[in-house]
Order: sequence, then structure tokens, then C-alpha cells
Amino acid sequence: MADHSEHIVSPKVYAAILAALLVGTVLTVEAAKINLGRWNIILALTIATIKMSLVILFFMHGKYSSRRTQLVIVAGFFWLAIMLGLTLQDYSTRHAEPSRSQINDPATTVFLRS
Amino acid sequence: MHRTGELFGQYRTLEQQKETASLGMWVFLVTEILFFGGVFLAYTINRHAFPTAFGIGGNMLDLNLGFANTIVLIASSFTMAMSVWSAQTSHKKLVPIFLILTLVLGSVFLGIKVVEYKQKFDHHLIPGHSFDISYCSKNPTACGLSGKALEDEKKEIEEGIQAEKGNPKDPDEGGLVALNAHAQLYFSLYFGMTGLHALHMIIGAGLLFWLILEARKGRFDANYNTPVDNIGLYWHFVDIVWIFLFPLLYLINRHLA
Amino acid sequence: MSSAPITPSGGEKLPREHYLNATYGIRSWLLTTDHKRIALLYLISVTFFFFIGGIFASLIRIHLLTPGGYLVTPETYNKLFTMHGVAMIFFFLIPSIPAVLGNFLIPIMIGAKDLAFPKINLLSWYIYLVGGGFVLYSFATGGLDTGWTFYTPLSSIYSNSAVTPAVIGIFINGFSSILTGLNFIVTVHTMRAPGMTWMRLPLFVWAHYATSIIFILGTPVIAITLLLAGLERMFHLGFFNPAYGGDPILFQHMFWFYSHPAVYIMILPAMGVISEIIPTFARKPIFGYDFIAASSIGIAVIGFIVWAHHMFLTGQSTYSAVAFSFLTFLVAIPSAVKVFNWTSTLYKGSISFDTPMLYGLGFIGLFTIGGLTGLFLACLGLDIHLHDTYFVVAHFHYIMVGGAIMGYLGGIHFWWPKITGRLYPESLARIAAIVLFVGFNLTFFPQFILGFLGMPRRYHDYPPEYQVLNVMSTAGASILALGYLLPMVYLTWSMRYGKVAGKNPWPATGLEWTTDSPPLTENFHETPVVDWEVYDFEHRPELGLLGAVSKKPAPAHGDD
Amino acid sequence: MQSQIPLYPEQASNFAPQVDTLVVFMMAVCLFFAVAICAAVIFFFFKYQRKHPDEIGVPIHGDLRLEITWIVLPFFLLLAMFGWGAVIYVDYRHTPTDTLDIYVIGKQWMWKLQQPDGRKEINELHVPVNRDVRLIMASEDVIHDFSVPAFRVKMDVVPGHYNTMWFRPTKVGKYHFFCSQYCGTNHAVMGGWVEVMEADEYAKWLSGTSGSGDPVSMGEKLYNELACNTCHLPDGKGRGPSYFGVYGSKVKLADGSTVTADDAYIRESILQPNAKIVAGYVPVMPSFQGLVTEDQILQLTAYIKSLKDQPPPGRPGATEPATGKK
Repeated sequence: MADHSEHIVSPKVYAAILAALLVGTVLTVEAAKINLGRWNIILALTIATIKMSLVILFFMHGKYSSRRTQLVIVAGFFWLAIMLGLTLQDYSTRHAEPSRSQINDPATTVFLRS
Repeated sequence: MHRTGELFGQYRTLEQQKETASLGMWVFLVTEILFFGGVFLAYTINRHAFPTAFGIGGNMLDLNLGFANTIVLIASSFTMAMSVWSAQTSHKKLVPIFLILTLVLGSVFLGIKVVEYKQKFDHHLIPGHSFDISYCSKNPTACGLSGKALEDEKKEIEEGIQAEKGNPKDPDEGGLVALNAHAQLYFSLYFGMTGLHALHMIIGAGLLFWLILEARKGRFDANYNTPVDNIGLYWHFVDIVWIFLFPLLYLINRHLA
Repeated sequence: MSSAPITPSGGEKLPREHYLNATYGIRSWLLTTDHKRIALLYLISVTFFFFIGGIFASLIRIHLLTPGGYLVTPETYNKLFTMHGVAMIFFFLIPSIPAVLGNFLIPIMIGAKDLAFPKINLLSWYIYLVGGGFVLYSFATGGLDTGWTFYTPLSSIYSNSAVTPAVIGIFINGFSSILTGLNFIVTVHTMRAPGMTWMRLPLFVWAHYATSIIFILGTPVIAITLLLAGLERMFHLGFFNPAYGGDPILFQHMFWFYSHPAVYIMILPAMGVISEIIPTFARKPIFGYDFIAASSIGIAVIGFIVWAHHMFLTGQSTYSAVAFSFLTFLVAIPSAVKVFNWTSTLYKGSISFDTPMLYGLGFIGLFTIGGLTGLFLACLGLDIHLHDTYFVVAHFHYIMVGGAIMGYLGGIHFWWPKITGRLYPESLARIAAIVLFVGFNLTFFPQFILGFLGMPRRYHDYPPEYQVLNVMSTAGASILALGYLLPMVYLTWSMRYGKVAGKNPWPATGLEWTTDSPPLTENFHETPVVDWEVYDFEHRPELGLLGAVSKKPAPAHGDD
Repeated sequence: MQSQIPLYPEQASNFAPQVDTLVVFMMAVCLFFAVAICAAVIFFFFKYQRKHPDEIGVPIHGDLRLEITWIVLPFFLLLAMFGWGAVIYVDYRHTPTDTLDIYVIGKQWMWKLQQPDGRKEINELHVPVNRDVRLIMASEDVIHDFSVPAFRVKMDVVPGHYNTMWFRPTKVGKYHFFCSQYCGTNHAVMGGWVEVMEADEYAKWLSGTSGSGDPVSMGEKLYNELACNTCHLPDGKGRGPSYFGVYGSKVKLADGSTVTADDAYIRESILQPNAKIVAGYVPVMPSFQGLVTEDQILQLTAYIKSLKDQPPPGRPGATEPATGKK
């Protein structure tokens, strides 16, 4: 059950990660300036996720941590996904509310405003 | 009280002690994920409801400052990682140097944040009675807007007013009132999220300060570096939060500007 | 192995040195890092909040004796039930078993000297006090009338009461829970004694491990939610305010993401207590150990994906409601598995009549009713009718009072000899347990019927046709109050005058019963080595029971 | 007082029998399990009483077959409950096409309802029997909930959203409706009556109020149109005193004196409202001088007179005036 003795990541790796993160930052800014429609947001979040993974795996030694620590990390993100996912599925499946056009009786609109 | 590698009473071995500290820190970071997760959820739902207002709000932020801050914070993460490396390899002299670099970069980040907040204050973008999303397009000189940038902003706000008129969530309100309300929601979230992040940075800076004092006494080496390690984890986590805040707050709809 | 054969209690003396007399003075308590002393500090503080919440409850019940509500004004009534909820949920039920019994027992049960982070443990008590202080300040400066659920925009805009300090208090208190949970998780992972494998962990520890998962993953969300609501109130922001386009339903999603699992924070530890009591007083291994352990984790995990069943009628999407209803029905299965296993444990046991067992059996009955009525509310079609009526009130009181508090009291009685080294007057305690059971049912059963008849909750005034049932409920509440006062009196008495208990008065099989009562500050004279299976009476001749054979050489297995 | 305890609310809508049948099914299943478990506990408790103080039980560690049985079997029962409940709910959330639409506004602490022809009601709802009725609901302030136990329906009324609910009344009568989502100080009195009428009665009721009528109904109409109703709530808990049972009674005033509520007093209260303030209320009413004709004053007086046999609210003046922050 013991953690293995700590793994030492060499400064070269750190420098490489730094470079990758900087490149990612420039990329995401440049990509945002092009109109890709809905893909803008997807691309931005993908780059952010990759950057995050690099930080966790190397800067935070996630790659070299014990299984247990990795499980803890994964659990954290899994629960975040539960919270976001299940809430969003409610919002994205709502069609039941009558739209404004359904409530178009002028008398009613005045009434609702009172 | 923090003698190098002291074994506290409740543990049986040093190995156990170190492992426990690391696990504890990770578990704490998981709670932080969920903590920030709450505001990210609030952001997502509201952006989903008011894409136009949120796009306009995002374009009101200063991309250059945001970009600079991202670079600064990533660099500080690197120096933090290097200070952990210095401790692990017993380069006792390097540890405080890298820690000081990290603290300096962290302070630069906070300084830039202050400049940004001041700018938002001047541009009437602080949620409250004086909030006015169209302030800059009405008072271009006060915001230093001119030429194409001014035209773009005017056009964007005019389009936003048109788009908000049909918003099903506010059937009774149209135009500028709705746009202002929803842009204000964006800025509430902007200040909430970056404020919470900045608070974490300030706490981190305090921890770093303490760490530097300890490191200058040569406390941390290959045998004992748990505090450097753990505060490093915390610092990287704060970096990760910013990695997401930056695109979500600054970049969305940037292509429309 | 240090456990000596059991000697009958009585006439013995307490051990010469133990955690209570290791040091003296106020400072030695307020600055202690001993988990056992911190547990006692918690015991005192949660009892204080229980009293406050109890007084509010009594006033509510007296007020509801008659329709028309003549005792207090509507505003006061609203404040009473809100403060009752806040005090009981955030400051009594959530910390009660984990912070008192869990804190005291988890390190001893796994053979450790203390929790992994003793200073953080003390810190979490101080955070609790600061949070509690803010909430008491709110109570004292006019109270709050938002309901414990703090639904926006009532809480963030319309209420005129002292909402802000209460929200700050609960926000702060959240960190106390987080730190306790963090401490437990790390402790269970890294501090176990040699031979204490995962499959030898007492079910009490499993239950607390599951509870800690909820503490860790849920509490931060309520903290941020209440922070946003508080900011909205203080600075007139619009996160949940429809005037700015914000969505009150979003608040409910975020609130219940924590607050539904919080129900399991209250009940899981009680289930852990019952899982200790039943095998001890049936003197046999618990039936289906691994299923009970797994169901604890199952409840903690599934409990996180059911929250929107509080929101079926808020305008949530139909699909979403159907999905959440299904998931809610699923969470009934691990709970049912526990009940079936406890019942089966009684089969061919050697069952005794001791007080903790009475609480244990009472728990099974009440939890069964509470759980089954939960199905009515999980059921979409019925929730349309029952939502926000007294049926809901009755249901969750069966879980929280009938479940969590019966478990808590059962646990206090079970481990009282270990905590204080002394026994309480047994016959008085049995009477109290029975009084509690009767009073409880009389109080809350009529509320099921009231709810089915349609009486909405949080009403200071009700139509006269509901009076008979309300009178029954109030009568029950007065019996219930007596049931709570009795233990407080005789337990306090026994701290000084009770018979000396000895190491293992019941006897029970856990590691905590092999050390002194009360234990040393370091818990054990030397690090224990566990070489027996959990709840095994058969191979434990040192317990001095009939029919025990000597240990078989059981190799430790299942190490993580 | 009631001599018996009622166990069932009345069944007055299409949903009521559906819900009640499901309740019976669930009750049967749940009672079976509750009784079985309690019986087992009690039986074991006596059967396996400890006979000797040092005796131990038979070590049984578990049984996989049993575990699987009591996981799988309840699962299917739960599935049945879930499915049945979901069917009713989905039906409830999907409104039929041809409905009588009533608009409902919840505000602290009253209900404003409007018939399709524009007729407004306060805390009262008239609907025809055997007709699908849809309520379209909005809130002016906090979250409320419109709940009719006899119909087995309720739905939250959320600010910023329009929620709808529907039902088909099946039985003529008067039924309570409540606010079921806690909404602040007077949450408990924010309720009223649904009156289910025969179709022709309903039509008569609708038309009866639109034509010129007797002074009393004209006065009632004025009471709504002039917004008297927003303060002078029937229960006396609004900003102004109730009209119920006030005519001809002795009214206690803020300065301690008493006055008989006759025609002159009512006229004065409309035209110079602050001349005599009823004890327990604050002088907030504006003068209606020039806003109402003498005819209309007579009609209002007639309406107030018509309410003199209504029970006055329990404790006039004992409650504080509403102070909702707005």
C-alpha cells in the first residue's frame, strides 16, 4: 500500500511542458479570432483540457503518483462531470415551457405584466 | 516546530507520514475542484441562456491583459515545479530562488488583475446601479475608443439590443434593459470567478512567503520536502483554474469582435 | 496481542491513566489534538445545538395544536421552523455521529494512535464554533425566515430577516465538514494497524468512509452555492435573480447537489452504528459483511445522482424528471440490502435485551418505514400530490430522527462505557429507549396522513379538518421530549456514579474493546496486530464465551 | 369538531383516481415489506433470546443466493413503481390540445387568476366540470406553488418562468387550493377555493358579471378594478382591514376610540381615508376623491354591506401590516 519513493522529473521535461503550455495559449487565442461557429467553444475547451492534463501529469507528478492518488484525481473530475452533466441535461431537454408566442393574447400580456 | 523530517506522534514511519500528507493534499484539491465547479456550472447555464449578452461582455474584456496574465501564471507554475525539483535533488540554494520567482510572478498576475478591475470600474462595468454596457460606445473618449473599434462596439451593442428583444426568458423586457441585465449577470460571474481565483492566489502567495522563509534556512532537501511539494500542488491547481477561466471569460465570441 | 480475558464488571477501578486524566485544565482541552477529547468537545457543542433546535421544535408543535395559530405570529412561526431546520441539520445531524462517535472511534477501531491530521481535526472544531457563532448571531438578531433550504429569490431578495450571517455561518461550517471528511479518508487509507485489512474494517468505519466521500465531494458545492446566494443578497447581483435573467432553479440544482447527499451524511453513519450493535448483541458475525460494506459505498455514489427528485414540480424537463426518478428508485436497493442483512443477522443469534440493541431494532423498524415512504416521493405520479406536504416532513423525520438520532443514541449507549469507563443505569435506559420509540411514532405517523390529505408543510395556520391529527402529533412530541431528556440526565449522572465498565462489558469483538476503558491518550499500550476476522466470536476465546474455539491461523488477505 | 379522522381527500379530478390507485398498489407492496421485516425482527427477537449469558450465536456469514434474491426481486418491484408513476407524470406534464386556459399570477401573498374572457378573480377560481383546464402560471416575486389536493395536482410558480399544469375536474363542488411552496410571512394564508361548476352554471357565472348587474356585483367588480383587493384582503392580513363582517360592527380605531361602520363611515374612508385609521394598520391608503362617482361609492357600500354576514377575520389588527421588501 505504500507510495513508491518519489519520482524526480528532470528540468528538461518541465521546460518542454512550459513550452507546450505557451504554444497552447497562443493557439487558443489565435483560434478564437477565427469564426468557427460552435466549434470555437469546443476547440477552446479542448486546448484548455490538454493544457490542464499536462499540468496535472507533469508539474503535479500525476503521471508518477500512486494508483490511489490517480484514483482520487479521477474521482474529483468524475463528480464534477456528474454535477455539470446531470444539470445540463435538465436544461437542454426543456421544451415544456410555453413560448411567448403561445401566450399572445394581448389582454393576457397586460395582465401578466401587472 | 517544523524540524526537518521530524516524525509526528501519530505516525509509525516517515514514509507513512509523507504519503499521508500527499494524499491529504490531493483530497483537498478534489474539494477545490467541486468548489470551483459550482461557479463553472452557474456560468455554463447562464451563458447557455444568454449567449449574446455573454459574448458582448466577453469582448469588453482586455484580451492583451488576459493573455499576458495567462503567460505569467504558466511561467509561475514552471518556476514552482522547478523549486520542487530543487528540493528533491537537494539543491538547497536554488529552492528559495525559484520560490521567490514564483512569488514575484504571482504578484505580477495580481497586479495586472488590479489594472483590469480598475478599467472595468472606469467603464461602468461593475454590477450595480451605474452598470451600463453601452457606456463605452456612448463615451468613446473616456474609454479611449475610436475609429473601427468604436464602430464595431456600437454595431455589436446595437445587434445585442435587437437580439435580446425576443429573449423568451424576458418576454416583457426588450432591448437595452434586457441586454444590460444579462451583461451584468456576465460581469457578476466574471468578478465572482476571477475574484475567487484571485483569493486563492493571495492565499497561495501567503503560503509561498512562509515557504521562502523556511527555505532560506535550508530546511528542504531530498529527505524532507513535503511543504514545497504540497504548496506546489496547490499552486498548480490555481493555475489550472485560470487555464479554464481564460478561454471561457475572454475568448468566447472573440471572433465576432 | 494485548487483550486479556474479560472479567465481569463491577467493583473494578478505572485504569490509573487514561485520556481524561492525562492532563488537566481548560487549556489542555481547548488546545488538545487528541481525537477523543475533540470528540467530547463536539459532543458538548452538538448537544447544545440539539437543545436549541429542540426548543424551536417544541414551540412549533405547541403552536400547531390549534388551527388559526394563536401562540406566535406567522413571521415568528416561519423563523421557528427555519431555525429548527438550520440548527438541527447543519449543526446537529451532520456533525453528530461522524464528529462525535466517528472522531472518537475510527482511530481506535483501525488501531491507530490518532487521526492522520490531529491539528486539522482540532481546527475543524474551531471552524464549527465560528460557523455556529455566526448562526447564533443570526438567531439572536431577529432570526431568519427563509426555510433551511434558502430558496432564492426569497432568501436573496425578499426576506427581511438576518439571512446574511446565517449563510456565512453555514458556509464556514462547511469547511469543518470538509476537513473532518478529509481526515477520515486519509486516516482509513494510511493509518491502519498491521493486519487490519480492508475486509476486516468494522462496518462503522466503512460507513464513515462512505460518508467522508460525500463530505469531500458535496460540501464544497453547498459552500459555493450559499456564497453566491449571499453575494447576491449583499451586492444585489443576479446569479439566481430573475430580474437580471438569473435562474432560481439553478440554485435548487446546486443546493440539492449537496443537500440530498447530505441526507446520506446523516443516515450512513447511523447505519454504521447499527451494523456494530446488531452482531454484538446477536453474538454472531454480521450476515453479508461485504454486501453491507459495498452498499455503503453504493449509497454514497448513487446518492449523488438523484438530487433533482426534490425538483419534479419546479418546471424541470420531463425527461430529466423521469431519469432522476429512476435513479432515485435505484438508491433504494442498497438501503434495502442493509435492512435485509441486519434482519438475517438475528437468525439463530443469541439475542440480548440490552439498551443499544433496543435502539438497533427500533432503528430497523423506523428506517424501514422512512425508506419505504421515500418510494412514494420518488414515484413521479405520487410526488405531484405529496410534494411539499406533511408527508415529506414525516418521511424525512422518520429517516433523520427515527434513523439518524436513534442510531446516534444507540451508539452513545453502546460506546458510553468506552468513552467514560462507566455503565449507565440499564433499566432506566431501556425505559427511555421505549419511550422514545413510542413518542416518535405518535409524533410523526399522523403527519403521513396529514400530508396525504394535502396539508402543505411550513403552514402556521391550517384548516380545522386537520386538527385531530395535529393534536396527536403534538402529544407525541411531548413524550418524545421526555425520551430525550431522560438519557441526558442519567448519562450525566453515570459519568460520576456509574458502575465501572471494564474493557469489554458486552462483550464485543472490535479493536476498540481490547484497550482500556477509557483508553490511553495513545489509545493502545503498544501497536495492536489484528489476527482475527471482523465480528468473529467463534475464534476469540479471550472474550470468555461458551463454544469459542482457539484461533485458526488466518493469514491476512485482501490487503489493498 | 371532527369526530372521525379523514383518511382520504376527495377525488375531484381525472388525476385523483389514477394517483389513488397507484397509492394503493405502493401501499400494498410497502406494507408487505414493512410487516415482513418487523414480524421477522420480533419473531427472531423472541425465538433466539439469549438463554445463557455466555452463549454465542451460530456463525453464519452470509448467503449469496439470498443476497441476489433480495437485490433482484425488489429491483423489479421498483421498476414497476417507477414505470407506473412515470406514466401518470408524463401525462400530467403533457397538456391536451383543447384546454380552457386560465392565467395565474402568484404574488406575496395572494393569487390573481384570470378567465379566458379577461375576467379576474382573487384567491378564487371558477372552472367548468369535465373540461380540460390549463393553468399558465407566473410569479411576481418569489417561488410559489399552486396546489389542489382534491385534484392531486400541484406545480411550482417560478419567477422568470412560465410553468403550466392541467387537470380535468370531475366533480362539482368547492375545493381548497393552497400555496405549497414556502414563500414568506403569510405563506399559510395564501390559498383559496376552486369552485367546480356545471358547464351552464359556469357560462351563467361568466356572463353574469360582464353585463350590468345589481349594485352588489357592480361593487364587487369595482373592488377588483380599483385594486382595493390588493390591500383589503379578506383575512385582514393585507395593508388594509378586511371588509368581511365589518358593516354595522364597532370598529376600533388607532386613537383608541370606536366608531360604528355605517354608510357615512365607509364613504368617509373612501374619500378621506386617513381621517379614521383602524387600530393595527398604518395610514397608507390614497384618497379616491374625484376618482369615484357617487354611484360607485354606493355600489361599493352595497358590496361591503353584502359581506356583513361573512365571518370577520380572527384577530383584526393583531398581525403586523405586510412589509414585503420590494
